[in-house]
Amino acid sequence: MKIHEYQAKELFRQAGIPVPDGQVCHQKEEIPALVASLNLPVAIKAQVLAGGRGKGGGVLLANTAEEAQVAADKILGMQLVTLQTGEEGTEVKTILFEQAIALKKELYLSMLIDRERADIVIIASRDGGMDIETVAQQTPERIVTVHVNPLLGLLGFQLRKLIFDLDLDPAVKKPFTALVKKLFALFLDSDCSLVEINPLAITADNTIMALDAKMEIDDNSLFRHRKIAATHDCSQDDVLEVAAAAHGLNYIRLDGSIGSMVNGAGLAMATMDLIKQAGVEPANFLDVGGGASAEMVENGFRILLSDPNVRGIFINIFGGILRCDILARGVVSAARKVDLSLPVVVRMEGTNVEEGRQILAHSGLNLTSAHNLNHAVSLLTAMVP
Amino acid sequence: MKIHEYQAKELFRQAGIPVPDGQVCHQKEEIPALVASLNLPVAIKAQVLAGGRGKGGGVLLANTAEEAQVAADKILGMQLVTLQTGEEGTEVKTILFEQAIALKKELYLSMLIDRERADIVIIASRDGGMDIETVAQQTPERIVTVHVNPLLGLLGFQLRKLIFDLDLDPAVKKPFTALVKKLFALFLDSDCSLVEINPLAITADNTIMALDAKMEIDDNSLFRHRKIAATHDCSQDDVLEVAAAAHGLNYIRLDGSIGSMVNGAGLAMATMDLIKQAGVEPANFLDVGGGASAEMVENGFRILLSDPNVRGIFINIFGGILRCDILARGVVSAARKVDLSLPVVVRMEGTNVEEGRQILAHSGLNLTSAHNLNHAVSLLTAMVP
Amino acid sequence: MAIFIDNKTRVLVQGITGKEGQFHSRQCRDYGTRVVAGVTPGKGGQKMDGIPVFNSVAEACLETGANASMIFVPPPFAAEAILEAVDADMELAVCITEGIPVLDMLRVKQAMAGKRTRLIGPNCPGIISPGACKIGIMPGAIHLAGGPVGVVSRSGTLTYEVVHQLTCEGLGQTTCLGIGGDPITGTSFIDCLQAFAEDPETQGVVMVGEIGGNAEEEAAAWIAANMRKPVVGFIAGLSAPPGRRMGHAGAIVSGGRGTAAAKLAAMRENHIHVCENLGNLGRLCKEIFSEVRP
Amino acid sequence: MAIFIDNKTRVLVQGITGKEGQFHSRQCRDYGTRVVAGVTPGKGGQKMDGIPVFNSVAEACLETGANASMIFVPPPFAAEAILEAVDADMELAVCITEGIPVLDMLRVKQAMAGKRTRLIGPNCPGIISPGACKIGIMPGAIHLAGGPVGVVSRSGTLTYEVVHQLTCEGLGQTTCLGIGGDPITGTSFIDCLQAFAEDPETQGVVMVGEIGGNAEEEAAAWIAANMRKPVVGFIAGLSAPPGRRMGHAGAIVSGGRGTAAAKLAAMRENHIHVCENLGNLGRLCKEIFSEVRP
Repeated sequence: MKIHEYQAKELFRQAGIPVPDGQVCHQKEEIPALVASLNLPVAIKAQVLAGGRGKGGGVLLANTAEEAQVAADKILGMQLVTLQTGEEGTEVKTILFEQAIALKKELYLSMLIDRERADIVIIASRDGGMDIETVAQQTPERIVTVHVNPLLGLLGFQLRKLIFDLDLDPAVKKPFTALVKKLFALFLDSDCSLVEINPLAITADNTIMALDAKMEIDDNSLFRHRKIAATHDCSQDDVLEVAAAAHGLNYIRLDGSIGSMVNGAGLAMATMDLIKQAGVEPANFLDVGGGASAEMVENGFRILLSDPNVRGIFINIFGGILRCDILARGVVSAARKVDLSLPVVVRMEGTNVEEGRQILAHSGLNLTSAHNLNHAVSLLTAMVP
Repeated sequence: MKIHEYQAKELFRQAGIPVPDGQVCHQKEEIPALVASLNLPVAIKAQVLAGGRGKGGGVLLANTAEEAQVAADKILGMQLVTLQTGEEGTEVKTILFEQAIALKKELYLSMLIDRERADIVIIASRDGGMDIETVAQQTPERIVTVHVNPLLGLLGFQLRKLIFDLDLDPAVKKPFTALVKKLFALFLDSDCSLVEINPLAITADNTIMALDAKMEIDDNSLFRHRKIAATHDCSQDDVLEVAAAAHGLNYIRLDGSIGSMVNGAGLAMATMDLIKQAGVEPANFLDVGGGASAEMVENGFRILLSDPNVRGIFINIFGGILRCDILARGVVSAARKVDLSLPVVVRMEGTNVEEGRQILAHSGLNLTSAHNLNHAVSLLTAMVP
Repeated sequence: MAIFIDNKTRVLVQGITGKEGQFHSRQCRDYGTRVVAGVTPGKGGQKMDGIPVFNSVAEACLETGANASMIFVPPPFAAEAILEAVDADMELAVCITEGIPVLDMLRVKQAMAGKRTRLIGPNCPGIISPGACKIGIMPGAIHLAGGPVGVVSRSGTLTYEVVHQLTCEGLGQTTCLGIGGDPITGTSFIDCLQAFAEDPETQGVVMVGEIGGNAEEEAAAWIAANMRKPVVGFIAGLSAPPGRRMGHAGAIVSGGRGTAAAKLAAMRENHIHVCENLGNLGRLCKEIFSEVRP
Repeated sequence: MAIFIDNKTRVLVQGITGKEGQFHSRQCRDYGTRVVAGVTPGKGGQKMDGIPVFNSVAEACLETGANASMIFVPPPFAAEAILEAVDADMELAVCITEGIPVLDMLRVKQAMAGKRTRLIGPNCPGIISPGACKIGIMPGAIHLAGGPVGVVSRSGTLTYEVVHQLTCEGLGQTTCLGIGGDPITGTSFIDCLQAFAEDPETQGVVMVGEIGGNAEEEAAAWIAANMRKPVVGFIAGLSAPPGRRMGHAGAIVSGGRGTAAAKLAAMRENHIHVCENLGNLGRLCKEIFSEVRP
């Protein structure tokens, strides 16, 4: 789960990690009062979960109250387009006013899970403010990485490596060390999958301060972070994805025209790939889970039908233990309930597969049984002209 | 480093581990005022570092103020003899008045370092109040052990094992679990080599309480436990051992008549064994350290000569890198300084060993060179008739 | 022969009295697995369908000689359940549980270094040596005993699909296992490939990967250097958009890493027989593995 | 041949700029050890007697190809120094430091499970393969190169005594090492015995134990089961009183465990040649090892 910059900074503040003074604003009407109360100069920053805000015009600097008012008016409510949002962009519903900081150096610092080594990797660079992947490609020698065993925690030599390799000024060592320790503790305490500070500023008076804050919390850990989970901003998620999640369905919306409903994530991905191989584009990823009950199928139908781009549906259920006659009855009943009119290809596997096919064939609905995956692909190809 | 029961209980209190209300008393004059302030019944407990106090009469129970006064008068200042003190006993300089607790069950609980497995072992038994080694011999099935990896800490199944195997009443599970967790945290935080609660009481109202407290702190860790180190009660240590420690000498007083001064602990032990094999008894263990400077030798002499039982001295220095002529000069000069009159056998090894022997032989002092260990043994045998 | 489990494996089930635990314990036993014990703290002394239940794994092992554990413990407690199996020195722990926090699994993984226990999973369907032993939630009936194919996969139902096609082609399986869809898993592709390489009955392997991480790339390099048996590879997620977690916690393309295209390329470079079209997998295996049958 | 170190071993010294570190680095180099680097954080870029100093072990390894570390870091920082050597994937770390808190060493020992690095010590004199490499504080001159005897001990100067007697009898040594006097040590008697058993040049082993723990008992049992070369055993501390720590943190008889008598009994039961009198050790070895020389 991603959280907003201002939310991450609040967690930073609680953890003792220095951040600039800031004020959050959700409503246009609040702007004048806030602007009047600010120390200048001030940065006005769009609070969206997509990266690349700056290039999209989502971050502006104001030297006067007038400039701040104009900038805030412009950003709050704008449709912000970045590399990560797609063409339509995302609406800016919150902005952050933040005191601009006089800095003499910008660093990059992040922590994330290294799945191959099963540890936590700290990545730092002298080139703060730049995209880390660009730095990694162009000047890999300017990137420092340190691997931390979660059972041992951060060790002295690891902190020293960061300090030596970043070539930090001796005056900055202490505040830098303190910040890294606190950030690491926050990473563990909040079950982060990523924290990123870019830039991490060294100020004129050798303090150190997080000017930006990106934070992702491991979804699997949210049961022990109810407070953080409650801050989740659904407004920037796809409405269908939010609706699906409410039904416990794992759904991701895509751009194509063939919806799919599958049990199991791996098979669901493979099913999307099959749709593409049939010459059409998948409209979604949808994993209804191992069980595939009639209720799940019904909810799945509702989600798929809410997407106006969907022109046909492919149900691929590998039942295994599940009986196909029961599955088929569930599909038919669900299709009737949602008043399904789109063509549906059903591929199912499990006990009593023949009876299941009979039930679909005699349902009077636009349900076609596929005998196997290749048959399903040919049916899909035929489905959308 | 061992600490007193009352000191351990103070640490328990700070860690949130329940202990009975108690008052410490160092002076006879304080007894009446303390007795007047106590809730009765009360236990009066000698604060000595040796175990087995109860059997030696160091713990008495009083139901009335008069009884308390009598018991306190008796214990404070007594020469307490236990299995661990030797025949002369140890003087009781501090007593603890402690509220007697109504209990329905006594348990045993301890934590210590398991050197073979490199972890921390928790030992518990249903038979509180008994000597754990006796229980281990007679009814080993009533002892529960749990091994805790210090990197992982106490895990749920380990706590459950204690609870199930001790067959605890469900009402006691929560306070017991809380106590074990706190005790384990205290063990780690204070660098204990041992904590022992015997008995651990389950009171009538299902609370849990440490009635006794034994705690040993790893000597190597004292640099990070200055506060605890400062509470060390030297009054119960051998005066010579205290004096030796002040000089950085590793000295342990024994009962024999031949003192020894050796560089290195293993060789010092082996040297004691040689003295015994020579038919005489070692008066001490003394490791002057690898370096063996003239100053160290001089300090060593002073310690050895302070023991009136010592009738002869065996110096066994395996110099290796050290030059024997320098060592011999150091020994001679130190012997002169301390006005040494006892016979001394010197066995040394290193460069210039012959010159060293010449220096000893011409010193005019009662210093005899041994050519090797067997020669030294025969000289020792001859030394004390 | 098979890998990791066979008809001598004695299985206990952690969380046997839960809904899932009960259901799949029965399914496994009905398949022929020796399910000798269950563990549910506080329910020691009870029985579940005649299977004795214990308060701890250690006790269950001591009393029943169990050497493998199937874990159906809810996510908040699952990491500890694995550590309990490790502490009891089990040979094998198969953790079915989905949704364990990744930091918990980091700790488990680090704590298991140098220990005897092999962990399969978590978030996996389990492992089956057809006809001998099934520890997991896969449908037993789709499998065909007797080899010659080993199957290893990061997925659940996709594995069943693969196995089903093999069985339809008359290709039996030595052992099929899902290593799990999480970022951190106990057993890797390489661990399984190595075991299959050493298993005399296994003549070829199907390896089913998906987007995310670089386990497939590492496995491909290992295969090129070490594997003499043919390997058929499949990768799910060619059409998956970057930055989105495709159901499995581990199935995500991030920072340009973990794409299906890169994995397929690595497979091709390392002489793995890549299956482009899932519908043809069974037939492709038939061709390739038929050639090598003795 | 020798065990653990030979003339190809490339040594770095952690804490090279301290008093002890400087002195013994020189001594080791003068003995012929390839001392290729030193590490002192903050002194990277300097030289100590021509030996380049680095800020970190990883950097020193990268630049100099060091594969073994000698550690002279003060007790509060020594455990981390060992972990730094482990993190840099050193083959060997020899920790001389005395006085490391035992909880620090528990953590180090647990963290080293499954890692490549072998730790010798802490609180030990080090290891020497006479004529080839010395990593430690022992006097080099008392040793005699060429074998056939291996020496392993929990002690320092007592080891020198033993080696000296061997040399006086004309018995050379393959490798001599002190595993350390602390309760927790990286390398055990058994690790060394196993290595000596596999070393073709080593014809027999002297094992020097002392009171405390049960490492000698375990080693004796291992010897009976696995060792075909003769072993001479000595135990220090027969006259030591229980409950007192005899200098070494690990040398203490507590709760009736760890007595010299029990250790000697275990040695005798397991066909180890027990030396009763330290003065006769060299002669005893001469008798026993002369018989087995090829």
